[in-house]
Amino acid sequence: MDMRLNLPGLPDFGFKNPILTASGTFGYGVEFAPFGDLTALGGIVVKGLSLKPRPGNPMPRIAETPCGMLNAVGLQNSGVESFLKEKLPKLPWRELPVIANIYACDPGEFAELTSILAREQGIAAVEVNISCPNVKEGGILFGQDAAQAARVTEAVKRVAGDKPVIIKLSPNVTDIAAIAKAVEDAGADMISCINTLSGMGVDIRSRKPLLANVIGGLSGPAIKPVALRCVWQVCRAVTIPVIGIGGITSAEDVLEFMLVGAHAVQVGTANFIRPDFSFRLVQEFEQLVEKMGITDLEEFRGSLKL
Amino acid sequence: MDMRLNLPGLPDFGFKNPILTASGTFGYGVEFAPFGDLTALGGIVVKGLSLKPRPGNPMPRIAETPCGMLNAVGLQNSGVESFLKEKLPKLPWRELPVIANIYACDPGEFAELTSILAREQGIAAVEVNISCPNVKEGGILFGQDAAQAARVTEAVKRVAGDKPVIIKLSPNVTDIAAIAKAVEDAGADMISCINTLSGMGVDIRSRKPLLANVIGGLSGPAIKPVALRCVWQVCRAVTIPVIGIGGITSAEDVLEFMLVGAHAVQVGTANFIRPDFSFRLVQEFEQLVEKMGITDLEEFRGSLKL
Amino acid sequence: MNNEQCTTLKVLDNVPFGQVAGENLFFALRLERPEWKNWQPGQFVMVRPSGWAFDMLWARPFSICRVSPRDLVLFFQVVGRGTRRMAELKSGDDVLVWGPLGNGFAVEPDSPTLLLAGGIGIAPFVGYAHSHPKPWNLHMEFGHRMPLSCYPYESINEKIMGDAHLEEKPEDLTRFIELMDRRIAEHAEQNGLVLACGPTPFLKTVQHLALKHSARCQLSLETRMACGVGACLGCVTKVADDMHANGVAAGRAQVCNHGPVFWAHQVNLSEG
Amino acid sequence: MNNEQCTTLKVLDNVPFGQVAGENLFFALRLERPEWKNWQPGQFVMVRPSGWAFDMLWARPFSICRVSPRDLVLFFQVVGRGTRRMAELKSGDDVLVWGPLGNGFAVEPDSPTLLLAGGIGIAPFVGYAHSHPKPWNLHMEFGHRMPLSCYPYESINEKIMGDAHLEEKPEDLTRFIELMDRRIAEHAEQNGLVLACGPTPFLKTVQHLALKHSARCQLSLETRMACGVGACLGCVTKVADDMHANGVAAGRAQVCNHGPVFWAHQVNLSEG
Ligand SMILES: Cc1cc2nc3c(=O)[nH]c(=O)nc-3n(C[C@H](O)[C@H](O)[C@H](O)COP(=O)(O)OP(=O)(O)OC[C@H]3O[C@@H](n4cnc5c(N)ncnc54)[C@H](O)[C@@H]3O)c2cc1C
Ligand SMILES: Cc1cc2nc3c(=O)[nH]c(=O)nc-3n(C[C@H](O)[C@H](O)[C@H](O)COP(=O)(O)OP(=O)(O)OC[C@H]3O[C@@H](n4cnc5c(N)ncnc54)[C@H](O)[C@@H]3O)c2cc1C
Ligand SMILES: Cc1cc2nc3c(=O)[nH]c(=O)nc-3n(C[C@H](O)[C@H](O)[C@H](O)COP(=O)(O)O)c2cc1C
Ligand SMILES: Cc1cc2nc3c(=O)[nH]c(=O)nc-3n(C[C@H](O)[C@H](O)[C@H](O)COP(=O)(O)O)c2cc1C
Ligand code: FES
Ligand code: FES
Repeated sequence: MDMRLNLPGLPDFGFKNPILTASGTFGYGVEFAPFGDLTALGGIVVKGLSLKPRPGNPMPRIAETPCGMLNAVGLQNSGVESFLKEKLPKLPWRELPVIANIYACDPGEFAELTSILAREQGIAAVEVNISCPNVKEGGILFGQDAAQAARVTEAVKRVAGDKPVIIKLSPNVTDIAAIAKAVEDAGADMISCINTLSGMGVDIRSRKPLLANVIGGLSGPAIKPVALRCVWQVCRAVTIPVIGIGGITSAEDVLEFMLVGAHAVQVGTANFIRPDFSFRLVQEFEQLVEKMGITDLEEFRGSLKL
Repeated sequence: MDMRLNLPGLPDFGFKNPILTASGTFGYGVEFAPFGDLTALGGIVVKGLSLKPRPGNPMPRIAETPCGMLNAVGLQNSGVESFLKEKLPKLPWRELPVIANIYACDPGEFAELTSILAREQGIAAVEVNISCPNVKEGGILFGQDAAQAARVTEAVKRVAGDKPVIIKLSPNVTDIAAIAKAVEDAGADMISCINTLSGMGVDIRSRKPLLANVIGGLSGPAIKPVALRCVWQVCRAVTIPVIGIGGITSAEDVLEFMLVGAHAVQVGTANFIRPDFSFRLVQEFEQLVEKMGITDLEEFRGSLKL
Repeated sequence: MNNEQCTTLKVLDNVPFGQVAGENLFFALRLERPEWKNWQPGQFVMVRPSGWAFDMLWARPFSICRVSPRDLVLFFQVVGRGTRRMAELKSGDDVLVWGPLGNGFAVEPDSPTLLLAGGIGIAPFVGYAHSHPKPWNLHMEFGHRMPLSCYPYESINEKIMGDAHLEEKPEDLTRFIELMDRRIAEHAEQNGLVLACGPTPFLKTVQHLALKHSARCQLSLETRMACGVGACLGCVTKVADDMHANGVAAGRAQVCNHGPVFWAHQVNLSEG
Repeated sequence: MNNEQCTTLKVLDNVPFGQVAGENLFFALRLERPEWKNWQPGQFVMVRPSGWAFDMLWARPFSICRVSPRDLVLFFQVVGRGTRRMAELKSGDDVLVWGPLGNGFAVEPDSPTLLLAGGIGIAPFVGYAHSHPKPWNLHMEFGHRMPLSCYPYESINEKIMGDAHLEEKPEDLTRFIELMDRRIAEHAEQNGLVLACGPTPFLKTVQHLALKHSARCQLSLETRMACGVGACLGCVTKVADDMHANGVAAGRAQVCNHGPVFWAHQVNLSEG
């Protein structure tokens, strides 16, 4: 069966199946090549890239939580140029969309990153992580303010050329639909959501936080109900395609996100359950779709009965 | 060991131990009397009360999620008067604090409820659930707007007499510390947090939401990292006592919330794991405190090393 | 309520019944006898195997199938994640159980009593048939979709009269409903009792027929449950106004402590 | 990297070693032999018992203790939730394993090689001692706090020279450190190798001594791991600048794929 979905507004772009891997959980893809065929995936979103190399946060950076995990890895990476030179050539980018996830601390830097990536044949699209503080304006996260989110979107779109721009939303907001609407109006081609929930853990014996950064991002099955709710609210607010993310660990989960309106999904933390997780999921998804007698994913998508 | 903590600003009020039961998860207390000694608990917060009887939401109302659950019970209750006449007399209110949790759709109604409860000897304090839409002003939740949250707090405080007023915060906001500060400034005596996270579930076979109400509240161990983060942020923002709620399932969890600054906690969803859960937790907590050699809970509270 | 308890019981054995496409989906789970003083058929227990991690928080409700001086027997069908894991229980495993919960079926020794069971809804009738003082006054009609060997039918059939009806084609269902219609009418004429347990569509049919014939009828309801003790309000059903006096709030009653057995004219099964 | 695999292996047996206060806290977990082409002592595997629910998402990293034509042996200590559940593994259970991962210890057959093990850090040295072509060039010093019967010490001691040092009082530790100081100095003089595995404070001591004597020294690091394959960046350690060429980003290298074995002068153990 054809797993390809039309992406409204993006006639020249598509995923051969709706299962992508999420930024920060699949390295640069190459780490997982020993465990499966990368080209079987719907797409790969690489670890967040910044303009200059960044050391990320101090250790410890990760902790397990009930049905989830916390991370405060921060944006450790050797910079966009190093990625393009060292990592991208090793990826089968002719055969599957490689999406660059980018991170910056002001709209200008976002634009600079995007214009570098816009020139690259191997990059299929740019995903903008707006869960970062605007250092120039008091440190509130771009993703927590509709006007700021829109400004970043505009800045990126202006220089993205023909690369679709995906804005990745944070769930740590009062009204996610309002932010979605703002970035759509500002020209975003797609929305992906959700990024991690803001969370924390402590060790009562050492009396220290589990993460050196104190606060980190919660991900994994624990957050799936929040992610589904966000995706549903966003899908009702916008007409551009939405990529669902958050706690996906089964083929059923993929269909759940599609049922509330997602065009595709990204698998994050589940890649840590086993390194062949996403490869197996692609197969299980095809089997489930067949078993359930779904003949048209387009028809299934968004068909939730209220 | 004495488990009693001083509550700043409330010299005449206290819990004999820091373990209370959360609203909506412990009925009116009486349902759990066959499974343990109610007077061993630090306190009981009863199911949300409204002025008039309310039917609550249609069925289905609950669904299990990974390490958590969703509920959209709504405020089914037979009204405050019926509670005072039928249920309260059955509770050992002379021996432990019975806290009335209240719910309304405008500040006037909140005040009316409070003035009824303020007259009752059996009520130790009033906990105000502000996770409800302000029907008169476009339906945004009181708990999602600092100004509105403050208005409700003021309205309730004005008529609460000598009953401490606890404002229960929602985590579904961009900046919980700002709301906490607003309700403290408006006169709240304590803060409890968190209420449930906004979430959703669907059934891919029937293509229907798992809850008739579509959106519900996520609770249980899954949300503990979010709850800890919120409690920590709130404790740093205010000086009034804070009651931590969210995903507590062990004595370690209780100490985690105290480590980030909570004066007490409420146990919610865990009461469904087994009906004697909270009774056992009180015992386990005493044992753990002893085993860890903590001799002064007051010193332990808020002693997180950054 | 004073003999409600929450105790850990050892599994004595967990015996598969019948097979469906080579798979075991039905089990008689035998547990140590809890220290209950008394119980009634139609009551249930909440069950949570001690080995369950917190990824699945809730216990699961099961009708009390039988209680002997030595054991407590539950009978369950694998339908989802929880029951799938319960199928792996082995003798010696620990299971947390609280109950007996809710109200049982009416027992009127001298009234002709009709037992209507749909599928796994047969479970409480095992205990009903075995504890009834005058089993010759009982009659059962059992509708089922899986092979008869999947159900504890024999152990009832050895005590009381009755028939089993396999539902394969749509006509089978029509015929079964017609039969129930006649049987309910007969029992209504003799002022007998009609007791039903099974899936909600089945209960709706029985309710409709019972009201039509003005039969005295009780239904055992099934809803998702979290606490089992009336606290979470997750298991409610709409009820008639005359139940309100009973401490029931605002038109909805908890199935766990106001039921699971209700008089047919008192519940409204339209929701859920 | 082509013999990295992710496979489900059956448990052959899970044998407790020694006892601590009547409890079994140390286990030799024997698994079916995976179809690996080759492996090196010091490499590790990620282990996730198939029975684990999603309440615990991560696999756990364990050094390869030994590999024979028939089996893969891991040796573990119970320290938390995951290892506590692993203690319950029984023969026939399924365990998901991926590896061999990371870099092993250097093997220089003709260099005098000092093995320094702290507690459970002894595990990789079992395979090292058994696969080394000239074991008479090896010498081990083993510091431990639990009874010696808790560790696979015998199986090393039968192959190579060495001593075990129980640490009960603070003086014991001082004496052990003095001994390591001498041994490291001796090996440095002969341009030998020093290999260490154990808890981080132990590694810091060894690193300090090795740098003092300019010994060629490798340390096997332990950090929390989620993926084990270099993707999550959760397991990093600070490293010296000369490693950057190696594809290491911004001063921090993943312990799982750039380690777990590092040259002592290349890592900075100040964090975590
Ligand atoms: C009072 C009472 C007595 C019962 N007695 C028996 C019995 O004797 N034997 C038996 O096999 N089953 C009985 N059930 C049903 C049994 O509780 C459910 O089959 C079980 O909880 C399903 O758990 P699961 O995790 O396998 O399914 P889940 O994965 O939780 O759900 C699978 C499907 O079953 C539905 N479901 C879940 N819980 C219930 C529930 N409580 N009632 C109805 N549907 C549900 C879900 O909506 C879903 O469609 C009884 C239920 C009640 C309320
Ligand atoms: C490369 C490598 C090889 C290892 N080899 C062995 C071995 O052969 N035998 C053995 O018994 N153990 C070994 N370990 C340590 C082992 O992985 C941890 O003890 C285990 O993951 C703890 O899991 P848990 O769920 O029981 O503990 P948790 O409940 O997760 O944690 C308990 C305590 O252990 C700490 N901890 C958790 N994970 C690690 C970790 N990966 N490294 C260090 N501390 C940790 C936690 O911070 C906490 O203080 C190795 C670790 C690494 C990184
Ligand atoms: C270890 C880790 C690192 C992450 N790094 C990034 C990142 O660099 N950029 C980004 O946009 N999201 C990052 N994320 C968020 C994920 O892409 C994803 O949005 C989130 O984990 C929710 O999905 P999940 O529940 O499937 O993991 C990271 C998540 C994890 C767990
Ligand atoms: C079934 C259910 C009903 C609830 N009803 C109320 C309520 O009436 N009023 C209220 O303030 N909170 C209510 N809550 C929220 C809890 O009191 C608590 O804040 C939340 O569940 C988080 O704690 P937990 O993770 O320990 O369950 C309810 C929660 C559940 C699960
Ligand atoms: S199951 Fe909780 S009220 Fe019935
Ligand atoms: S464990 Fe994930 S990068 Fe090392």
